[in-house]
Order: sequence, then C-alpha cells, then structure tokens
Amino acid sequence: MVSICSLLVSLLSLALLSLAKSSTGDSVLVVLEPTLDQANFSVFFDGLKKKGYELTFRAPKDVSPAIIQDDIPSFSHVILFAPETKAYAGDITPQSLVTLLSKNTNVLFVLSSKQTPVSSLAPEFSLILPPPGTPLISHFPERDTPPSVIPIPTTTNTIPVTSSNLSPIWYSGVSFALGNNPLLFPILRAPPESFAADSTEDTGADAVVDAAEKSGEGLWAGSSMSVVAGFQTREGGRAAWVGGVEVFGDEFANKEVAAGVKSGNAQFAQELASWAFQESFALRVDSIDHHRVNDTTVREHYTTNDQVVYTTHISKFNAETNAWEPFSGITDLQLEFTMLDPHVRTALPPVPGSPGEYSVTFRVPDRHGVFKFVVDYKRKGWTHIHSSTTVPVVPPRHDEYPRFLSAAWPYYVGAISTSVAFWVFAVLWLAGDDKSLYKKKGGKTQ
Amino acid sequence: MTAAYSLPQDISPSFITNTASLLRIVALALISAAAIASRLFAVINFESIIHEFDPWFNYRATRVLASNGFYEFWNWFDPTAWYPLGRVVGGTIYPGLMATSGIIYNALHALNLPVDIRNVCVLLAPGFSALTAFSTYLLTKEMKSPSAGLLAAAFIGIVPGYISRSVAGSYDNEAIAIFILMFTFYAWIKALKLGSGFWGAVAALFYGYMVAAWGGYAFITNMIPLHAFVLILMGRYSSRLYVAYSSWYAIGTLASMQVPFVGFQPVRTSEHMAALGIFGLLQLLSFASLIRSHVSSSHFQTILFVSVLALTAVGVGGMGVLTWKGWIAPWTGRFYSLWDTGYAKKYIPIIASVSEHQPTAWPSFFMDLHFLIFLFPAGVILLFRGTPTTTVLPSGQITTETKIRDEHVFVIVYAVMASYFAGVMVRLMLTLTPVVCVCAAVGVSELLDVYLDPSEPEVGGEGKDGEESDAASTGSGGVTATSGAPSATATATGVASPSLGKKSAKKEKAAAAAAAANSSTGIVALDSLVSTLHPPTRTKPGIWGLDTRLTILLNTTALLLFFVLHCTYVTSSAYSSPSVVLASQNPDGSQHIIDDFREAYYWLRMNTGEGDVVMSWWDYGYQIAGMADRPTLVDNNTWNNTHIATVGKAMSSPEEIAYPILRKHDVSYVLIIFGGLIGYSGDDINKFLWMVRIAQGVWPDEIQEPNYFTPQGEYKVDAGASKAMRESLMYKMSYYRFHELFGGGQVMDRVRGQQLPSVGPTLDVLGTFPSFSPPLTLLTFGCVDEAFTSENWIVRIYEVKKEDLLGRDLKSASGFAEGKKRKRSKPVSRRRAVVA
Amino acid sequence: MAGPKTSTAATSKSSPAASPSAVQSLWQAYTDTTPSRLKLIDAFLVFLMLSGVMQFVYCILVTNFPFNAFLAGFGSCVGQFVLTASLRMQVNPENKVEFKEVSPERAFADFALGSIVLHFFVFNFLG
Amino acid sequence: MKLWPPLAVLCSLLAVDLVWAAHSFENTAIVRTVELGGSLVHVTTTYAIKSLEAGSSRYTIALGRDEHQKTSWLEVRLKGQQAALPFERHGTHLDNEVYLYDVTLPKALATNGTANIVVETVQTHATYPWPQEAAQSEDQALKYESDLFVLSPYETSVQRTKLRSSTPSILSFTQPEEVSFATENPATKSGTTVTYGPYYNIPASASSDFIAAHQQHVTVQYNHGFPVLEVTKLKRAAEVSHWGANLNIQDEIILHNAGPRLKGHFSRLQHQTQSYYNRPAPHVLSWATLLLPAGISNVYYYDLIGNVSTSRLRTAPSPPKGLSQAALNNHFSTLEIRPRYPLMGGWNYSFTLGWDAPLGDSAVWDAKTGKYILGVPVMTLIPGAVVDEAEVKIVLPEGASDIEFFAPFPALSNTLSTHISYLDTTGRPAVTFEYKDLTDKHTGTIYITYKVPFLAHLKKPIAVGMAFFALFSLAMGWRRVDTRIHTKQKL
Repeated sequence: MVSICSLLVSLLSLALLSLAKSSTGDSVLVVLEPTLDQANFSVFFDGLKKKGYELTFRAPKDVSPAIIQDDIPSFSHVILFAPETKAYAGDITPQSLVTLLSKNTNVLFVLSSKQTPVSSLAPEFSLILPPPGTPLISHFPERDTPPSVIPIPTTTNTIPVTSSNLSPIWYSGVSFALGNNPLLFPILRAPPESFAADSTEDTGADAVVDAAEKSGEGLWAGSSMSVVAGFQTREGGRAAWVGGVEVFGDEFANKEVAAGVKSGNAQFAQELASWAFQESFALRVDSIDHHRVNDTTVREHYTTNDQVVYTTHISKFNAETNAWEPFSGITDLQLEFTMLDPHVRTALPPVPGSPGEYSVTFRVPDRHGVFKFVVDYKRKGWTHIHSSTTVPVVPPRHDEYPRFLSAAWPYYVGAISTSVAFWVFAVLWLAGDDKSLYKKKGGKTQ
Repeated sequence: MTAAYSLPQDISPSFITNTASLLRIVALALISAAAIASRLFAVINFESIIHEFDPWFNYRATRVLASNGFYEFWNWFDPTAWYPLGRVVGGTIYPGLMATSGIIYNALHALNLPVDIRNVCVLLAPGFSALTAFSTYLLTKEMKSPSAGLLAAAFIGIVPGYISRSVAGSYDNEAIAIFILMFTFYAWIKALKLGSGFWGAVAALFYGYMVAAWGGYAFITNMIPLHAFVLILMGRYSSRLYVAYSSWYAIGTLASMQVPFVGFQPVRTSEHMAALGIFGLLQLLSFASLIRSHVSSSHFQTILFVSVLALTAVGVGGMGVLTWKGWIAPWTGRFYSLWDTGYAKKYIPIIASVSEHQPTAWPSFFMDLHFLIFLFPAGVILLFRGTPTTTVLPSGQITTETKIRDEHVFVIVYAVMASYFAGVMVRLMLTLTPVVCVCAAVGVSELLDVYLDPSEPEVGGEGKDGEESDAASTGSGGVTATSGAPSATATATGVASPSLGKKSAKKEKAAAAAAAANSSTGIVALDSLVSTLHPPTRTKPGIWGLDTRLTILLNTTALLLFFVLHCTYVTSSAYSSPSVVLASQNPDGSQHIIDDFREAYYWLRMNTGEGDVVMSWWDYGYQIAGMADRPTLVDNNTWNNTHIATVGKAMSSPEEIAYPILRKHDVSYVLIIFGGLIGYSGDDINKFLWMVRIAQGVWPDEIQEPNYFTPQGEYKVDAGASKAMRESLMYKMSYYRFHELFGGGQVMDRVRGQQLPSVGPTLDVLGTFPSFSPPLTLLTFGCVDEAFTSENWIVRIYEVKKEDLLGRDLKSASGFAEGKKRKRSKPVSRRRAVVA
Repeated sequence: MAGPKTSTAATSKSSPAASPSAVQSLWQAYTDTTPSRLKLIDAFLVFLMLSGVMQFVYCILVTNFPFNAFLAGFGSCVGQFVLTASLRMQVNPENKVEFKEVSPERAFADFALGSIVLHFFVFNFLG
Repeated sequence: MKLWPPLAVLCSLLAVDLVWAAHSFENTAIVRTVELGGSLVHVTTTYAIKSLEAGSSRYTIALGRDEHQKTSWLEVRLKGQQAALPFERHGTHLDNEVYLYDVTLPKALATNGTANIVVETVQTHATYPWPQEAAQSEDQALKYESDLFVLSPYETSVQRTKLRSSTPSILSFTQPEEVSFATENPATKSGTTVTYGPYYNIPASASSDFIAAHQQHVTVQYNHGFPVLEVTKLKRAAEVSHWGANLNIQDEIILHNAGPRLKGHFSRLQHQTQSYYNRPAPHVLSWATLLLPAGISNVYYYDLIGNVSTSRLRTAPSPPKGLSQAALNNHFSTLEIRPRYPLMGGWNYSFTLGWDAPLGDSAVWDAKTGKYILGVPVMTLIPGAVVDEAEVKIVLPEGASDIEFFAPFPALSNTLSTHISYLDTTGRPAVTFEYKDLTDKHTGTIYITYKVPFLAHLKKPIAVGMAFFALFSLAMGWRRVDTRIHTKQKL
C-alpha cells in the first residue's frame, strides 16, 4: 500500500516535471568514464531527457565535444561522472571547470574514495575530503547490505533544496566535511552513526580505532559530515558535489529500503539535478525603481531628507511553465541605503496584491554624499540577489532653504525702515535750501 | 642759479604736461604689453594648457559655470570628488575667479567672438597682470610721483616673484587676487587722502571682490585696520580716517559676507576681530573729537584718555569672553603656522606636506626679486623721511614740502608685515612682491630725480646732498644716514655690488622686525627719529657737474638692464613649465616632450567605465577629475584628513589590509606615479613618507613611520628595504615587473639611485619572506592587476580585482589560477576516538 | 547722535567733579553752535542708533536664529549710521580744512552712493 | 541605395518583368572572388553572360538579403573597361529575400552575343573576431560568413566562389553538406584560398524557393594581420575664408579597435618588447598614416585634453595647376599620427585633426556665371577603416547666396543651416551632409557653387569699424555726461 503510494507520488512528480526545462539552457554534457555504463543510469538520464534536456555523452579522454571552446562554454550544464578518472583530455582541467562556473555553466561533480583531479579540485570549493581510500561505512540500521551501502534518511535536510519527505536514500561513497564558506551548504548529511574507514569488512571497534589513529586526524564520522553538498558561485553558477556516483544508479533507484518501499534515489537525483541546473530556487531581479513620494520619475539625485520610495520586482523561475513568474514569497528582504556604512536599513516587504513587487518608503538621511540602494539577499540554495544602485544625495538648493521666517521680522522691519528713513532723509536734505547752509558757513568763517 | 646742463626754456607748461601725460599713457601701454608678453613663454614653449594641479579644478569649475549658468554653479554638488562623500562645490570655493572668466567668456560670445573657454582661462592671468601693473602705478603715484609709479609698474610687470604665480595657464586665484589687492589698497589710500566716502565704498567693493576671489583676503582685513591703528597711535587721527575706514568697513564686511564660503566668519572668527575693534575705536574717537569741538581741551584730555582705556579693556575682555564661549572661533591651524613654523609639521601634516607652505630660502628672495630686494629698504627709509610733494603753482614756480604722510605709513607697515610673512611661507612671497616693487620704485625714482635735476646747489649744500643721495640710493641708509655722508659715487658703487646691499638689507630686516615686534612704541619712536633725521630747514639738494650724474645714471641703467635680463631668464627657464607636460632634451638638443600624465589620464577617460572610482594620492585628484573625468577618493582640496589618511593607509599597508579598504570605497583603479625609470623625482615613493605620516596620525597603532626605515634609519627601496616597506601596496605597485625591463641586468632606480635586487632565492611554500629582502621577481598581487602603464612608466594604473568566484582569499585564488596545488586541509571539527 | 548719555557716562567715570559743568557746557555748545542741517543729520543718527539698539536687544533676548537676517538688519543700521556720521563730518563747516577736495554736494553724492550700495548688500543678505 | 518608389512598385507588381528577364540571358560562368579583410571586404563577381534573344540590353544582378545589407558600395563595369555601367534598383520580391539591380549594357547584345560583367562590391561589418578575446601576444582571427551560391535570375552553367585571405593561415572553413549541382568536392583549400565550387547547371536562383531549397551559409575563419579599425563617428567641418584665401578643414574622429577584445590586461613591458623586436601584435594600432592634401599648412592634432605631441608630418607643396588626375593622386602630404596610447582590441580613442589649405587648390571663380566653385573631399581615409557615421559640414563665407551642391554619391540627408563664427553679424550659410558606412571607395569630392556679392566681402571690416567707432563715441559721450553730472551736483 505504502509502496504504491510512494510509487504514485514519485511517478506523479516525474510527470509534473516532465515539461520542465532549465532557466539557463537545455544542453547537457555528460562526461562518463568508461568503467561506468550508461545503461546503469537509465533512470536518471531518462528522467533528465523527459524533462527536455539534450544529453551529450563523452568519455573523459575524448577530445570532442570540448566543454569549452574559444572561451565559450559549449554546453549549459556538465555532469562529471568520472569519479575515478586520473587523466582527462586537455580541455578538462580544474581551471577550465572553474571557468565554466564563472560563465554560469552548472557542474555536477561526483567524488570517489580515490585521489583524482576532481578530488584535488574539491578544496577550492572548501570541501574537506577524508584521506584517500576511506569510504563512508555504517553498521546501522541492521540490513543485509554491506556496511558501505547505507540508507540515509532525508528528514535531516535543513536546506529545502530537495524535499525532506522522501523515503531513505541508498548511498555508497565518501563523506566530506564542509569548510566555513558561505557559498557552500550541505544537501544530504551523513547519518550520525556513520564514519569513514578504509576497511569495508566489519572488524568491530578496532577498525574504528585504526581509522581514528590513521594520520592523527581523529575520526571522520557523524552527521557533521555531508555526502551531498551544493555550492553556488558569486555569479550564480551552481555546482553540486556528490560523494558517490551510485546514488544516481538504477540499482539503488530500484532497490527497496524496506519491504515494498522503494528508495528515494530516483526523485532525489532529479531534484538535485533540477537545483544544480538552475531549474528550482532560481530568482531574478526584474526591475528597480526609486522616486520621491508623490512623484513617479526616477531622479538622478535626491535632496537630503527627501521621502523616497524604493520598489523592486523579483521573479522566480517556474520549471513547469518554463517561464519566470513574479514571486512574492520572500519575507525577509532588506534594503540598505549606504554610504561607506548603511545609513538606513529597513525591511523591504512584498506589496500585497501586486505579485513580485517589493516596496518601501523611507526618509533620506540628513547627510549629503554618494549613496547606494543595496538589496543583498543571500540564502543557501536560493539564487543570490544582489542589486546596488548608486545615487548622489545633495544638499538643498539655495532657493530651497526656508526664507522670511516670522522670528526675523524685527530685522526685516529694521532694515526696511532704515532704507525708508534714508530716502526720507535724502529728500529732506535735497529739499532743504543750500543757501542757508552756505550762509551759516559764511557766518562761521568770518 | 647754475645748471649742470641746459634745458630748452621756450616750451609752454601746458605742452609739457600734455606730452608728459601722453608719454605716460604710452609707457603704461608698453609696460602692460611687456607684462603680458613675458608670461606667454609657457604657451610658446609648450601649448595653451592649464598648469599644475589646482588650476585644473578652477578650469573644470569654470566650464560648469560657463555651460550651466551661475545658479547651477552655485548649487553644484560634485559627486565625483571625495567619493563617496562628495563635495558641495558652490559652498566651498572662492567663486571670484570662475565668475570673472565666466563673465569674460559670455561677453565675448555676446560679441560673436566664440573663444574657447580654455583660452580664456589660460590667458586670464597675463591679462590681469597688466591691470596689476596699472594699479601699482596708481598706488605709487599716490606715494611719490607719476614717474615712480611708472617704474613700479614696470617692476611689478616683470618681477619673477609675481610671474611665478601668473604665467599663462596658471589659472589660480592669485592670478586676479594681486590686482584686486593693489587696487583695494589704492582705493583705501585715496579714500584716506580725500576723506571721501566714495573711494571708501570703492575700496569696500573691491574688498568684497577680493573676498570672493582669494583666501588671502585676510591680509587686507588685517592690513587696513593695522594701518588705521598705527595712525591713531601716531596721533594722526583725523575725521578723514574715520570717513574712509568706517565706510570701508561697514560696506566691506557686509559685502564679504555675501560669499557663501565666508558666511558669518567676519563676525565669528578671530582673524576678523581686529577690524571690528578698530571700527569701534574709531567710533569712540570720532565721538570724542565731536565733543572736543564743543568743550575745552582740559575736559577733552580726560575724556579721551578714559574712553580709550575703557574701550581697549572692554574690547579685549569681550574678545576673550566670546572666544572662551566659543562664539568666536579661535585662530585656525594655518594661522598658527604663520607664527610657529614648526607648528604645522607637528600638528597638521597635511598642511606641512604642501611644498609651498615651507619657509622661504634666502636665495629665492634674490631669484624672485633680484636687485629690488636691495632697493627695498632704501625705499622704506625714503618713505620714513617722506617724499617731497612738488606742486606746480599756476605761477609756474615750484614749492616742495617733505613730510611723512599717512599713505607712507601704510606702505611702511605693509612692508614690515609682508617681509615677515614672506620669510615664513614661500607662497606669501607673492604678497611681499608688490610692496617691494613700490618701495624700490620710490628709491630708484628718487635717485633719478636727484641726479637728473640739472640745477646745481648753492654752496653749502653738499652735506645734505651726500646724505640725501645716500639715503636715496643704498640700503645702508637706514643705519648710516644719521651719521654723516660717504660721497655719492661711493654709495653708487655700493648699490652696484650686491654683497654690501644684501648685508644692509639684512640689517634693515632686523630693524623692521624689531619695529613690528613692539609696533606702537616702535612706530612712534621711528616717527620721532624721522623728524630728528630731517631738521625743518633744508636746502634744495643738487649735484655738481655731469660726471657724477653720468656715473650714477649709467650704473642705474645697467642695473635695470640686468634686472630685465634676469627676469626674462628666470621666467623662461624656471616658471613656465606646466608640470602636466615634462620636457627633456634630445641628444641633438631638440626638445622632447614627455606626456605620460595625459596619456594615462586619457586612457582612463576613454577606456574605463563612466563611474569607475580611481584612487590616487591627493596631488593628482584635480588632474584626474579634470582630464580623466573619473571619480576620485581625495583631491587637492584637502578638507577631510581622515579620508586622505584612509588612502595613505591603503597605500602603505600590505594587500590583505588594503583590499578591504579598496572594496569598501568601491575603488576600481589605483593610480600611482613612478619615476624610477626616467628619474622623475616627484613620484609617489618620494612622497610615500607623507602618506605614512598622515595615516599614522589617524591609525597610530597600525601604521608607524619608523617601520618604513631601515634599522639604520635610512629610507631605502633596495635590498635593505624594511619589511613594511616591501610589503606595502605602494612599493609593490611601483616596482611590479620593473626588473624585467633590465633583462637580468642591474636593476637601477634612477630617482633614488639605488640598485634593486633582481634575482634571489625563491619563497618557501608557506610564503614567508626570508630574512633578507626578496627580489622583485617575487612581487605578485592578490588584489590588483596591472591595467595600464604609460610610455615612460611614470603613471601606472592598477585595476582592483573582483571578489573571488568561489569565495576564496585572493592569494590562494591567484595561486590556483597559476596552477599551484594547495595543501590538503583538515576538517574543522575533530573528534577523538573513544578507545574501547 | 545720542551723544550726551554716553558722554556723561564717560565724563562721570573720568572726573565726577568736572562732570556737570562739562555736560552743561557741552549741551549748550551743541545747541547754539550747530547749524540746522547738522541737527537734521543728528536726528537721523539718533533714529538709526535706536533701531540698532532695539535689534541688538531683540537678538540678545529673544533669538538670533536667522543670523544672516540679524546681521543684515543690524549691519544696515550701523552702516547707515557711520555713513551719515561721515556725511556729518564732511559737511560740518568746521572740518572744511580737512576735506579740501570734498564739497558738501560731493559729500552727499558719496553718502548716497555708499548707502545705496550698502542697502543693496543688506537686502541681498536679508533673505 | 535609395528605394526608387515608382520602379519598385512597378517591378514588384509585375512578375512578368522577371519572366522576361529570366529568358533573355544565361550565365555561362560566374566567378566570385572575396578578398577577406578586416572591417572592409572587397567582393568581385564576374558574370560571363550570353544573350538568348536579340536586343536585350538590361541585365539583372541579384544580391541575397544578408549580402545586401552588408554591401555599402556597388559598381558595375564591363570587363577590361574603366567606365562604370549605369544601374538602377529593380525592386525586390514580395518576400525580402533577394534584391535585384538592373544594369544597362552599353549596347544591346545580339542572340548568343556574350559579355563579361564585373560587379565590384565592398562589404562593411561583414567580419567579426573569433575568438572574441585575444591576449596581447596572440594573433587575431576573424570569421566571415557568406552564401554558398551566387544568386542570379538566369540559369548558370558553372559558378565558383573564391575566398582569398591576405595571410596564408586559414584556420577553418565550412564543408557544405549535400550540395546539389556539385560534381566533385564542394570545397577545396589551397594556400590562401578557399574555393567553393565549381557547381554546374544551376537554375534561375533569385527566388525564395531556390534559397529555401539549396542556399547554404559558409563560414571561414582566418588570421588577419592588421588591426580592424572602425571610425564610429566622423565630423568634418570645412570653413571657407576668402579674406585669408584659406580653406580650413577639421575632422573630429572617434576611433574604435573592432578587433578581438584584449584578454587580461595591457602590459607596457610586453608592448615595448614587441615593438623592440619589431613584432607588433596584429590587433594593436600604434600609429596610422594619413594622406592629407598637398600644400597644407599649420596642421593641428589634439584631443579633449590638449595637443598630442607625437605625430610626424611631411608636407608636399601644392600641385601646379592642370596636373593630370593620376599625378594628383600620388601628390600628398603624409601625416603619421600616433594615439596617446597604443590602441588595443576593443579600446577607443578620439581626436581632432585639422589643417589649412590654400583656397586656390580647391576653389575656382567661374567668371561667366560669377560663382565660386568649391570642392571639399568627403573624408580623409584612415587605411582599412570603415566610417560608421559621417557628418560633413561645409561653412561658406558670410553672405554667400544661391548655393548649389553636387555630391559624388547620394547622402542620407543634407541640411542648410547658419553658422556663427568670429565677427559675424548675420552668420554664414552651412551645408551639412550625413553619410553611413563609408569605405575606401567613397573618397569623392563634394562640389559647391555659390555667389558672394562684393558688399558681403566688406561686411566684416564695416562691422568692426562700426564697433570701434561706437566704442570711441561712447567713451567721448561718457566724459561729457560725467562732467555734466558733476556740474549738476555743483548747483
């Protein structure tokens, strides 16, 4: 019964996703190392194809198709299913992979317990790998699989990139610790009772001790380790890191976690891919507008103490309709009005009734200078929203100061009366006959 | 009465006066022409371009005024200056200069003469120098005679001390200020002489113009009251003085307050209080004299005495109270630095760092004034003695009475004050120059008068002649005049030989300084001395024979010729280079223009974003704004010490500290000046210590000057350079890839004359510097990229990197880009294993 | 000019004994030796001084907030006062010797011109 | 290429026209040669035609849409002859696929009469840098796109297209798939040339269905050895002064390096080494040589912030009268201008260039009409540069009347205005011409004829005289007035 439901759910979800496309393009390059057979991943690949992706397959050693040509990526997504490859063709180097990400191409990395170029690239993403040759093993829960094949519950997911109500996921591969890089976040954590050890066969606690003693790094164990991690570059390119390729395999996809309960691998893989390929959790700033209260035109500068309205439109990519749609779901958006330091920091709430619009009104500080409207929204998993608009704030013009205040009327009266008196005096003076003065003078002098 | 040589007698006096005035006009015209022409060297040698630094801002402001009109200019807020603080230009400048050239510009365009605003600005200073010559003529005419006036005009026209600030293209406030200064003084003298309110009003108007034009107006503000005060102390109070002074002060003060930048200062700051005090004093005196005219003198004495006492007490007390209450701002730092030359260096490094605020070196006196500096004291002495005012009576017979007059006192006071200030600050040489010209002209013309006068004295006049000509001709008069007379020829040679003149000049300085120190008693004493010096009974001076005359005259003429030569030479060689363009000599002797500044600025203007902020040391702020048209962090209007210190800190700290500063201020480009390649000595490494000092003033615990010296206390950039020096952003940006020019040879910094290490041991993995200095090959940048370097490497522009794509620190990011492997890092959280 | 008041202050400070005679003689001298026109001027001066004093008092007691207005008003009074005072001196027959070049008419012309300039600045500064 | 309404309407209405055209000729061979260049691409197409019926004298040539919008100069000649044949716009099909031009042959051809028609076109903005960024030391590679088939309303027995590059390094070119009409390899590369074709027996191709069926795009990528220059704006002002017998010409030029953008940053060090070893990067413009007219004087070259001191000029004396055109052509003053900074890919530079030329060299007075005839060159060519927008303003002396002008090729617009300069009272008449996409073929001369009445010549001195007289009389009057005031004061 339950199994059927879950099956239905998964099918339903697949059906829903069937139209989906990515917001950055549909061409996918799958670098598949020869030891892996494409047929073993049919569920995953078919799922992608159903969504509308065009998959191109090549081996790591092939020269064509090149992942990047004349500094222009040839594909919009790359799946690097080469966990054990030591040598690649010339066009695939750690640097070129980072270049891909810088040009907004998404990459899906798969690790293994072997030391490979990819595993040496991992530290650049501040992933911290255990020493080579130490896969993740766990003896709980009781099961018939070898200890290196572990069912991992999805309920521990804190960041909602993948749905957390899936049935457990079969996992086999390495675990890794995450450095303190804000761009990196765990998607699937290792189970608490799992640890990394170099021997897959169960030799009791000694194995654990050995693992702990090895290279004096203590025990790589517990839920602080992750097995699947997401990384989002500053320019928005996304990279997903998976500790083992089998997660995507048909075997695990069809393997039951309990009697009649199919594993969550298939859907998890699809959801992971849809995040990595910027289908889901992709946001975009459509427009920015700022103007004075009861005014509509964008001004190139504002005066101190103006009341200013700042409005922005944000939309989210909808994979079903393959279109950007207005998105009002962000509740904790903030606007900063900064010059060197934020002078104003206020919430930027969604405007009820008009989807996708966020707006706030605030008073420009009493300080002239070159200010910036900064909206900086960085949440793990979501596309980072960062928009900065520069606008000078100028002091009032000479005719915008208050003039002729009531407090000053005596001065005005004084000044005016003076000049009036001056004219009166002048008139009197000129009216007064000069002769008299002369006469007087004459009288004086004699 | 015998004559040394005969003059034609049959000429009607009217004819003489007419020709004289005609000749005077012609002479003035020629002088103006010479004044203008000698200032065009800059245009001829280079081109019609704005010079130096500040003029670039004035030019830019003038363009705004000319294109947007006056009100827009008044309300101009410049967001590109002092980014991101911005600058309220309208309220923080003296608009007189821009207004002047704006008016000229519009007038010309109204006449369908579409002159380029740039040319108006470039040629403004020469044009006004002609006016200065004219106003100097007027002033000196008031002092002595038209002929002296002509001499003075000629001197001021070509004297280097004034040319240095007024060549074509040095479009600065001083360009017009000196003219206004002289004319204000002329109007003041005139007002004082005639006791006419009209001239007082004129003086006030020009004073207002001066306030609008130059910060140095404070000189007038204190000069005129001082003059009035001295006159009062000399018991020379007259209602003419009252009329002149009060009309000047009443109108002038109101006029000065119209300038937004000055605002209420005339009633608020101490610099202006002297004028106010004298004003009050005059009111009392006038009232007293009014009473005197009505009561007997006995009463009057007491009244006068008490009132003066009361006034001074009240005035000083009130000043003290107000200052203490803070209603009156105490003296500003720049003002203190006038009295204590060490003050600025201690407290205001920014002011001290300006080259033209340094004390004057003695040679520069000679360079700027040449032989005028020797005649200067002579002229002063003559003024003490007063000049004979010769009035031609209708009857044709000439009456002469020699007596010190108010205007003479004025020039004397001016001379004393100005020569002190000129000694303190180089730039104040400018205020000294005019009075030197006036005094020297008085001296020379007196000399010529005496020796050209054909009439030979009656027997018994020699002694007087000797003394007279002596006082007239040589600077040693101040000391020797009282004691008898060396013969005229001897003293003439004395003039010709600078050494004697110089010594005496020094003596005179000392005397003058003393006089300044206790001005009141000093002046009175000098006054009495003067009167003793000249017993009332005098015989007309004269010389025997032609030979002495010819000797003196030839000497004088030769001296004048030398002066002209000197002025021409100094002007063409020293004062005519627009420090924007540098000139050097090709091997074949032809002139080679080094134009790196404009190359770099134009590159910025053409190939960077409109709003990209450029960070540079403040010297180049105005030029970048004017030529590159890009926002700057700091510029030559050094009003915000902290902001400048921020730039200094960014320049003098290592990248990790500098980068956040750059990001915070949205800096996109960093521009530095580096002379090491062609030996341009005015570059940033040589200014570096000022940056450090200024930064230290604000962050004393982060930046310390000593860290930039070697342990031996030397300032080195070579292998011995200190660690702080090597790691500073400035050092790195200056020498980045510098060594590669030398292809492994000796890397030589041609300014410092030091040899830089070119190759050396490599860094170890941890990136710590070895104990001895790293070679230039190891200069790598985390936070900036070289964006542009001018042809001779004088200007180097660096672009600030964006934050790393993957949020790494920039050092490891660049390391990754270069393909370096990073060491495997360990997990943050460690758990010890529980041992079973 | 409200001369007497201040002068009495001065005199009384200086020598109380001499004061009454001084003041009376002063007033006497003033009333009978001053020509009528000078009296006119003095009246004007008194008016100006009063208005100036009033404004100053207002400024001290109530407010000096629009400081420029105060300066303008007060300045106009003072300026006008001194100009008129100068006029008085210039036309005063007793000062004839000092002002050779200045005829009374010229004096008045100067006075008028000065005042007009003054008032121009005053009104420019008022608002 | 102005639209010519009546004909266009006519042709587009009457398809009969085409039918007729289709029958009258056939192309025995069409050879198109494309000289791959920077901002300018010269295309020469030779039609070997055979007349099918007697007396047919109007041959129609066709251009595809892209081709047409790229083309900014078109000239038709008979092979081996200098004289250009007259041609006129034929109008388009209703679907803007093909643009047709009718060429009128000098004499009608008899049946089976043959002729070789050479069509020369210059294309602008036809190439684009690829890769779009190049470091300072790298070469610059450009891409050029073109149609595979030359369109023609007639059947064509054989045609080829040759793309020839100046340097032997052709990096890549498209191999067209399933080309009809091709017998052997549809595209071959030999040295500096890529040849498409020969293709045989192509039907009348100037129709949208042919294009839909067969037409293909081919792209060639090749190295280009010279900077790709683009004058985004050229403002030329020519001012005539009869008093000074002087023609002042001033160009305000905004120059843009349209080559690959500079990757990374500019390193002076590298630049200096390159120029030291004399291996300048192909996409860097350090200096350019301009050919200015002979006999010019006081040439000035400055930009927004003043004089640019780095330039060299060699003036030739002005040519004697009646020199042959050929002689005139190599009679030039050469000016070597050097921007303040080397112009890297994607950089801009703006400057002003001006000179005085003796009026006698460019103007004559026609005695019998009593008019002056003035010739002003449209532009001074910057080698290898295309001029996007040009504005030529010719300022005639004050008071010039009945003005007529003859432009060498039609301008987008020409306007008459008045220009006020030094000491003008009424202002001078000025004619302004607007152009677009000028190439090295557009170096014509604008001729202007105008009358200047004798009084107009005297206008200036009279005005100045009046001004001075007014000044003096004012001064005199002022003295009088001044004294009068004084006397009034007195009484």
